[in-house]
Amino acid sequence: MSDAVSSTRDEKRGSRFAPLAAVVLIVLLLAAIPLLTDSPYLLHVINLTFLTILAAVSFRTIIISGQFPLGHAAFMGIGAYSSGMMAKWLGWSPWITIPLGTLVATCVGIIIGYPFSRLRAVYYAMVSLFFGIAVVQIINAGGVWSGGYSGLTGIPPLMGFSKTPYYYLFLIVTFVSLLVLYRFETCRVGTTWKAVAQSYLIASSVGVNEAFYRVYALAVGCFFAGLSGALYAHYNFTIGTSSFDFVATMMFLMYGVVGGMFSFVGPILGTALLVLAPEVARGLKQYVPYISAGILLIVVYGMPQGLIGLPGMIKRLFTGHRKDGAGRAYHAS
Amino acid sequence: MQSKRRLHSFWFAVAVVAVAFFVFGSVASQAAEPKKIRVGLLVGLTGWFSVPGNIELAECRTAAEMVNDRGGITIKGGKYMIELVPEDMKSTNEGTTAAVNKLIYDDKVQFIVGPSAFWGPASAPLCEANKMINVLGYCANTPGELDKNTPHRILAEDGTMGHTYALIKFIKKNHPDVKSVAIVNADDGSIPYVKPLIAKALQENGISVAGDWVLFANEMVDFSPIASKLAALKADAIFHPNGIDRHVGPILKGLRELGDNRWYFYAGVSPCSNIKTLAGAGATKVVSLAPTPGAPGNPPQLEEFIKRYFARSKQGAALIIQNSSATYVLPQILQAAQSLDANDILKALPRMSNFETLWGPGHMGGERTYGIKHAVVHPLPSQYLDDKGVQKFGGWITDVEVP
Amino acid sequence: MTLTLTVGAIINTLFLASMYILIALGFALLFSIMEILHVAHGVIYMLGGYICYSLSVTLGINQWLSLVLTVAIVCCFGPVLEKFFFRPFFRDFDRTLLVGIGISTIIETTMVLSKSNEAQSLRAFATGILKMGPVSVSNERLVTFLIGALLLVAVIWLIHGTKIGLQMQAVGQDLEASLLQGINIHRISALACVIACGLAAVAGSLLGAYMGLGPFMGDFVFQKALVLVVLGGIGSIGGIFLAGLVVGGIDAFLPLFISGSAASALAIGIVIVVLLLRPRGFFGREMGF
Amino acid sequence: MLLEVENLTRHFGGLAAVDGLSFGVGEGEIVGLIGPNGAGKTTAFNLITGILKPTEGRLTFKSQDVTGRKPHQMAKLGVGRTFQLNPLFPRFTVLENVVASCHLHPHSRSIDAFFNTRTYRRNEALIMEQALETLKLLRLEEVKDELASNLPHGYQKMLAVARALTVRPKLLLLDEPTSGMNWEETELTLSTIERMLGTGMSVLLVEHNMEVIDICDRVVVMNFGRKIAEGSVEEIRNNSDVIEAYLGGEHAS
Repeated sequence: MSDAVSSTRDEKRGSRFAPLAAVVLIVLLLAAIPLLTDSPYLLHVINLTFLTILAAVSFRTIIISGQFPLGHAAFMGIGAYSSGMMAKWLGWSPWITIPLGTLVATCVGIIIGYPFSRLRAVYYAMVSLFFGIAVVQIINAGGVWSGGYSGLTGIPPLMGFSKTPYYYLFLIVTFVSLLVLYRFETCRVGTTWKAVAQSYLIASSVGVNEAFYRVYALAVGCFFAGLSGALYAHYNFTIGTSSFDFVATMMFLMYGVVGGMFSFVGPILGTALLVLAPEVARGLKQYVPYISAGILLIVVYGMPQGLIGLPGMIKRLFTGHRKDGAGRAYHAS
Repeated sequence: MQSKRRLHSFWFAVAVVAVAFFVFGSVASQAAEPKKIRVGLLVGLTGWFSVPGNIELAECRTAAEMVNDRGGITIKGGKYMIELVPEDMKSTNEGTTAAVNKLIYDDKVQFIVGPSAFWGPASAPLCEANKMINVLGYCANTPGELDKNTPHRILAEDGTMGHTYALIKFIKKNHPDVKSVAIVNADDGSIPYVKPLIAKALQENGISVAGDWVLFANEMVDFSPIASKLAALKADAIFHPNGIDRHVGPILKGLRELGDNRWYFYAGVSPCSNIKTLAGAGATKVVSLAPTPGAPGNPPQLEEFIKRYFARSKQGAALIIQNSSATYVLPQILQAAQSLDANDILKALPRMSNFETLWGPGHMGGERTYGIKHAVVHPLPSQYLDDKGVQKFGGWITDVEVP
Repeated sequence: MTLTLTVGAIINTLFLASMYILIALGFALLFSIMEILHVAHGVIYMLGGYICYSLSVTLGINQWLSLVLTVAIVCCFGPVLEKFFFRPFFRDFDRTLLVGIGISTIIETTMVLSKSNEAQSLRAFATGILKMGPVSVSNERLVTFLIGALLLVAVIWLIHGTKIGLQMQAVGQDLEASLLQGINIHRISALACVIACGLAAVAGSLLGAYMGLGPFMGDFVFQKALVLVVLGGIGSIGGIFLAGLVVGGIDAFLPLFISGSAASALAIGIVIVVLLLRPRGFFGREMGF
Repeated sequence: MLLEVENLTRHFGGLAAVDGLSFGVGEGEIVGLIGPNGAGKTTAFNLITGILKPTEGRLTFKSQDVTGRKPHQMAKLGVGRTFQLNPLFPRFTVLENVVASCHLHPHSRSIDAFFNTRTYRRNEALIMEQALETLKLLRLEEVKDELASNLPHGYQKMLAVARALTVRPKLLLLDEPTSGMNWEETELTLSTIERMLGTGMSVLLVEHNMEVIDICDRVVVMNFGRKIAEGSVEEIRNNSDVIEAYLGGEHAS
């Protein structure tokens, strides 16, 4: 998890316009896709990818503050369920319930954040993992209101059944959210998070209220996780706890590590790959899990820095000399 | 930290695996042919429901193959074959929605069979929005699974209620002395909806419910508390409306351990042999609605289906005839309606009677239970373990009615 | 709440507690020694159950013998686990975690594909019912409980009574210091893996006979182990015993009063409350300020 | 007195790591806190900076009671410190270490930081200026782009001091600032510390090698968590208990 904390030089290197141009280009290309394709299914898959990217990047945001939120998917679930249930049972418009759901997720994050901010590193990870599992079990016990094991169904759609409007909504929401998260990471707030992550003792010795900054990061992460969950609920019309459980969080971690945890772009790449690969391989039916697991093991064993580090790694393979991956060693505080 | 050599061999291994997968992928995907009815199939091939899911996949292939080997179906003089398009619904609601999207928008299927068990509601919105006929293999009576708002759904196989009605008939016929039952069930989402229906059905047949329902969490691992609660209830027998063998077995075991020796009526289709495996010596006096191969009165199509299925599957394979039954019934319905158009079929549906199902002659019912007459009603077999734990055939329940 | 119910529930508590602790101990050992979140623990438990099944039912070997063989076989996984999955990522929490995920996904999927009937179970290790006044308990559960208790005593003796055990504790408390002391960290870790796998195998076989087998039978194991470790205080072996009794008691008594999944929700709620009051669990180590 | 420590006590389980420690640090004074290994010096530091809560006793800083304050609150009051182990942010460059440490002076609200307002930009520019200045002061400017963890030990200690200075401390606590330094590094550090005194800063420094003590105005000697002697360097040098303690201590360690 310490991989996420890297010297901010990575962002500063090179001209500032090349990346900017690339981003603009990519967004324009994405915006053009619905005009090029006539397959609603493709749009559906990309829509899900957008939401997953949002959640995965928010997961990394918490990690750079030195916390390892192994229960993160639960907050996506809290957002999804609270928004879905409000819309279904109170009959409110999704346009109102989605912000409310996001809010609920954030508040829960803050409430559990404070007591647990006293825990360090892996201890935090374990407790947070447990909390994730707990949330899932409690939702499962929700009976009629949450639909229990059968999941929550009949959630009012946000805007009809056509995929295209959702596509543009999600494109915009994801893009803006990513900008926000990127800004958080690169401005002083992010620097402070990284400082707290590396040594909470030193950070507090220079006047950083480290508990506050941990909860701060957690709140930001939970906000976007909740948002992604809430949107998901009203796009999918039906949700179940199985997609917010511990395995789902593991997925976020996978996306991050496969893409490269030390870079902001890493989780985005990883998500794109690991969400799309199984869809492409659908023909393999019951053998699909092998694909994801295979990719995961390949990256974990073969690429210390994930896909982002791939070019450098290949260069090192040929030139011979190899330098150590950014912070492979794990520090307890 | 791996050396360069290790990396090379490692990448080689990777390449081999990758190639293997893509070869497999090309084998796994089949191409379409003319004059075929593309029927999408939603089964959980991965996730926690994947073992039953894979069994169902094999079963459904068998059913489709049977229909095709008999020359397919004839509609307005034209001959049609069934082509199954299975998609994995990952044993989750989301997986189901994703798979339905794939089936409708990418595979361009004409009908959808499934999903199994309690994912029924998940496929409803998209199917309804696209006027896609969706044939269910099971119905647990959760809202949105089958009601007035889902006019494009057909329940081809009895759900919780169908089984319950049938089992009550069985009790009246074979155990007239049973006047009260204690009810145990998994606490899935359906309880609040089936509770009144089951209570009504029992009380119409002069059977009273002892105490409150004994509910257990789905993920429960140790059933002894449940067993002791059941044992404490004064009733002539135990009634289990909707469950799987992995629930029935341990509960039975716990009951017998407490010296409780009452009959256990289980309104499910898991065979007694499975229950015996799980409950060991405790497996006595339990009734299930599973078919018994080679039993007297088995319709020939059922016999043929079972024979074909066991021929293609591993030793000791289990039978879950739900989506496969739906796969078999759908063509019969199409033939009866003499049309592939959704509206014609829906118009013809209420009038259909005496069409063929795997279990014998079937007709439509269920307007009181589901609020819509889209439930296929058909005879059900029964089997039981006697007080020595010997498996016996319990006879066919021919007069099943789903009001 | 009659006497029968109460006594039954108490017996049940002991039974569950011994099983839960048996499951959680290996998990906790790996965590406190190597700081590894051993997600594959449940899968190893599942493999234990199935290996014992294929030995005793498929090959028809005497069940007790096959239990011993199973433990022997599964213990061999330990060093493999340590050398190929944990050592390459020494003290790298998230990569060991992901390797665990990958491995368990592959194994579980393979099991699913090899099964054509979910209902499989070992024969009971003991038959018959022991009746004492109002209470009746099956010998199977008694035997399971006894074996569990015996093993726990053995492991505790190993950890607290032997040199190797003391070395384990040392590594768990201060890695650098113990390296300076010349303790062979890899040997210790491998041993811990062996113990963890062995315990998982025993639990898998015993519970496989009691509750039946299934490719996903390991999931609840992982969850229970996690709850016990978190509740007992991460890094404290002793805390696990208390936590085991508490959780076992909750699981044995709550369903008697509360019906359905509300019981499991309340159980988890209790643990959450405890954690919010004592984030470090019962006997958690002092850390930070 | 700038800092007053009265009867400071901290128990770990049974044993008392610090036991009834009392002393004071005046304005512009250098006080040495010495003693053999395990005498409880670092624990005393952690108690003063709020990392540990004292079991008993009272802390007064700038004549207000600061017992049981959190570390970041102590820093706000103007107590800077260095750490003996892991003295810096390992994955930041030297410059980033100092910049990231400039949290209080000036402090920009995160809303400003997020929207990159004029105040924020001004603050950041100021911080960069200060940071480079401090690095120059400690002769670290030529390594400012090195990863901190790659620095030689002596430089790391320097950087730790630089980092501690960013809180504009009234009182600076240095935990073995010269351990692992070669001679000229030590020289430099000592001279720097002396230069700081010009700015009216007080220093409390932990040492267990007697050489460095010469710059101290007053020395407090601890052993087994208790104060065994206090006085000028000379007095301490020929205090029998101290010599005894040191010999014992050396034997022990």
